Amino acid sequence: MVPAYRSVFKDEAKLDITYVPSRLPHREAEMRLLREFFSFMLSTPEKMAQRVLIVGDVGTGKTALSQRFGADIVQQAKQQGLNLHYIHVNCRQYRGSLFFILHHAVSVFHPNFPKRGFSAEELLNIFLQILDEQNAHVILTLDEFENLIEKEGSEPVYKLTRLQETRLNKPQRISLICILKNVKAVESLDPSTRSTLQSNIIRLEKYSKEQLVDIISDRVQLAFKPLAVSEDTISLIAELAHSEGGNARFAIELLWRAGKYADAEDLGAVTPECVRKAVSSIYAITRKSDLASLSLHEKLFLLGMARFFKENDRAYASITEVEQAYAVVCEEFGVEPHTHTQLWKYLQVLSALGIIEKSVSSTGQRGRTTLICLPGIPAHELERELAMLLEKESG
Amino acid sequence: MVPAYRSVFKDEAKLDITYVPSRLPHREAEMRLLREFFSFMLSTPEKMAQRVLIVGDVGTGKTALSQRFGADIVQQAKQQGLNLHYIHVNCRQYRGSLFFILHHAVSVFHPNFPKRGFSAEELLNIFLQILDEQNAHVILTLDEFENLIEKEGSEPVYKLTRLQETRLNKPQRISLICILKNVKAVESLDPSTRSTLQSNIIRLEKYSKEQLVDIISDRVQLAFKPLAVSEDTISLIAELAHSEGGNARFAIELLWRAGKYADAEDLGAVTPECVRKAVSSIYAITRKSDLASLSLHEKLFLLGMARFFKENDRAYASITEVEQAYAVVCEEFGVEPHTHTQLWKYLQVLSALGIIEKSVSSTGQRGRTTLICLPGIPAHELERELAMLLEKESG
Amino acid sequence: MLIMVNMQIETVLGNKLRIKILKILSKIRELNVTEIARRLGANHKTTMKHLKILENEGILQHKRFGRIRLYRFNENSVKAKAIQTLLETWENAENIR
Amino acid sequence: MLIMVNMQIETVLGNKLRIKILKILSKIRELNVTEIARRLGANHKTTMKHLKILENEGILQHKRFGRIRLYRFNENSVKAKAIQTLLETWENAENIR
Repeated sequence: MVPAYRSVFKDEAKLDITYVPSRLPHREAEMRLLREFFSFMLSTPEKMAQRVLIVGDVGTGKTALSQRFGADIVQQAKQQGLNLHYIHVNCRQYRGSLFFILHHAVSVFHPNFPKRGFSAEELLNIFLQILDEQNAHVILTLDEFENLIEKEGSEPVYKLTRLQETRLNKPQRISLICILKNVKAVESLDPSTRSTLQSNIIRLEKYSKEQLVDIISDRVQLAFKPLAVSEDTISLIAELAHSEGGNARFAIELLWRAGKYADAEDLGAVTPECVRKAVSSIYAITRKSDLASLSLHEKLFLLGMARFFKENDRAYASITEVEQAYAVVCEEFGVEPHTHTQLWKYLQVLSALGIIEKSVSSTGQRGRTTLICLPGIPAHELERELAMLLEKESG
Repeated sequence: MVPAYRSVFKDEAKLDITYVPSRLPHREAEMRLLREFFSFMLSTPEKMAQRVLIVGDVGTGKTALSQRFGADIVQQAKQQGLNLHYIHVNCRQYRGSLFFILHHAVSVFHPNFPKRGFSAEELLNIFLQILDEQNAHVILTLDEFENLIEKEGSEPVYKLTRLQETRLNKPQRISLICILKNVKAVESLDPSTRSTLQSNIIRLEKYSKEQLVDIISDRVQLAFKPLAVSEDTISLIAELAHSEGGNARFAIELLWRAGKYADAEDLGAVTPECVRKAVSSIYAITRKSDLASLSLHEKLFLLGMARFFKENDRAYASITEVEQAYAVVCEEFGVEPHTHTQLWKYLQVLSALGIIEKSVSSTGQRGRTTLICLPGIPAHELERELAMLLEKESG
Repeated sequence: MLIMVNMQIETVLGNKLRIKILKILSKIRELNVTEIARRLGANHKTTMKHLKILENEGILQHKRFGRIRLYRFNENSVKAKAIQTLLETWENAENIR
Repeated sequence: MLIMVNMQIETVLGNKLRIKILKILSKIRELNVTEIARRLGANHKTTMKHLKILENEGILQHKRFGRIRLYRFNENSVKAKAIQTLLETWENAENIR
């Protein structure tokens, strides 16, 4: 690797997808609105439960807005001696399951709470018991809310929004922030749940090129050494991200990747050429989906497939073949391979995301076989991409 | 008791028999001599073993001189990184037994060293082993040295002074300071031991009245509140102590007692009248012996006797009677009474010190009975004296 | 319910299973009875017996949620703190070797 | 001679007599085997066995003088320090009640 002293980076972590900057340029009005909706939390949190929808396209700052707001209000509440928690759950990560989402929420208070022996409803009651005992209030953010609706329908959302009806005169405990790309997803819910949710909507518009320049400049200051990134470079990244739908996340990822290219070539500065290299290597992938959000074993499985297709000049692979490739990858990364049954589930996930395609062949001697192909992404780019992500994870 | 704020004392502990003042007035020359004798200890301690006799009457500062010297040289040695120990043993307290004296010395390094299963000779070898292992050197002071000679004769002193003869080329480890009232006691030893010891003798003369004034004034400053003790009072104490044989210890005890009388009558100052009361109450006792040096249970036993004679207008008491009185005293002080056999030993001690007298009566029906009397001390004074001492001990 | 107060340290800690329970909870912080029993390799009844002894000594505390009990060190107990320190020290001493 | 290295804490401390030995030495600082056995109410052989286990774990050390051995805590052992802290804490906690 490149020695650290030549790196263009000062603090790479500031470009991580999990990093929430202290200020969000061009989201000041939306932040004020969100604070307004939850202002009661700092005075009479027991009196009501709020529901807010945050709606906007990929990379419009929905998650960052909500997390920044959450961190700030928790800090303020603490100073006032209030026991307020902000819990951010990505519904896709928990497979849209209300049980897993609630288990995560309970785990915030009891990290080793058992996973077996409870229904989602019992878990909700336990969650309320914990909050009652600690006199705590929670803002529960359901990110990628669509996944919960798709998986569970109206029922769990109804439960979460009508908690108080069976709690007599007890204090309110749980407020909700639901984050989604399109408000239409809510329309599939039953009318009463829908109307409860739709009262407070914050819409995030796509960023303009100028706004993206501000956002990128902020991050450049945090993450790079002085003078490592020129204005030209920033402008080019903003331009590309703007044409990518005003996607700030794409901009920041491009910035990081361009920095990596600069380091790889030992340039000492991030040139526009680095940006062009970065964008060409990831264009397809970033469009297809967010590889970073895959679980470790989903990534390893996919890496196994990428290597298979890189090494074999074929369009399709069998389950057995990709499973063997996956086992080799596991050995390389020093982890225990997951079972066949689990790999089937990962195939579903990857297929649902459009990263792979499955087809059933009935031409084989042993009856029907499932065949797998990578439709849109060059195998060597997918491999490099995953290797980068896995390195980032383990390092 | 008198509230503390009215007390004439500032720090009573400075009058305790165990307190060693930092300067010893009118013993400067003797101190210099002692330092001279042991100066090699701070340069080449392994090269020789010193023997010094300190000779002088009661209250001429023998113990204080030796202890002050010991504390100072240990401090100096420490600063130079030398492992020097000063061990002061009162031979009377250890019944003149070399074994007990050496066990005490070993206990300084290993506090719970077992008492059984060793001869004095083995203990001496163990002591040397410990000193060799720690590369330590010891100045062992044998206070009231007469007791060791009386009990054990020449043998143990010979052993202590001829250690090196069986140790080949090993470093010297143990130097001796022997404290005694009269150098004649040494004459009973064999010629070679005697000549080894007699080479370095420091003789302490009785204090003059003027010297006693200096000593008392020093202590008054340390122990009493300002203006609590007048010059007249100091002068009277010095006069009395001078006629008592230039006895500084007597002077300091008188000073303490006079202070107690002043507090008892809430006078706020120690008047000559307090001194006169103190002296009349303790004259006989101080002459007889040092009650303070008795063990706890010897004191309790004697207190029982004092009370018996105070309450019964009789000259003699039986063993059973004093044993019962002792049991009551033990109850009062919350300690477990010692056994009959032990009490017999205490009777021997008290009798040997001349505090009590035993006589055997053969007139009883049940054969011979031991009878006990207090020959020279009024029972009520003995009681007050012991009560004071016991209070001092426990407080 | 067993009620024991003020037991001697050798009575409380002189038992492998109890020290193992304390080791588990020192690492995991908080755990339900079934999971403690599983990690201990003991049955539910035995595990409960030892948990109660440790709880009666004030070293552990538990919280009930529906059918489960979560056990953890008693934060107010100086004994519990000293035990945790010992367990961590032991662990690190072994890692160092 | 028993030689055991790196034993689990529950194996070393999960024994009443061994904790009692540690208690005695924590209070008395240093003691010979016969006296430890007497206070333990155990025979010499049993006492020696437990002392050796504790010494092999680096918790105790001994010094030999003629026929006797004086045992004490190993001053260089962090485990020994943590055990002493626990014993003192327990003692004080009981005095407070």
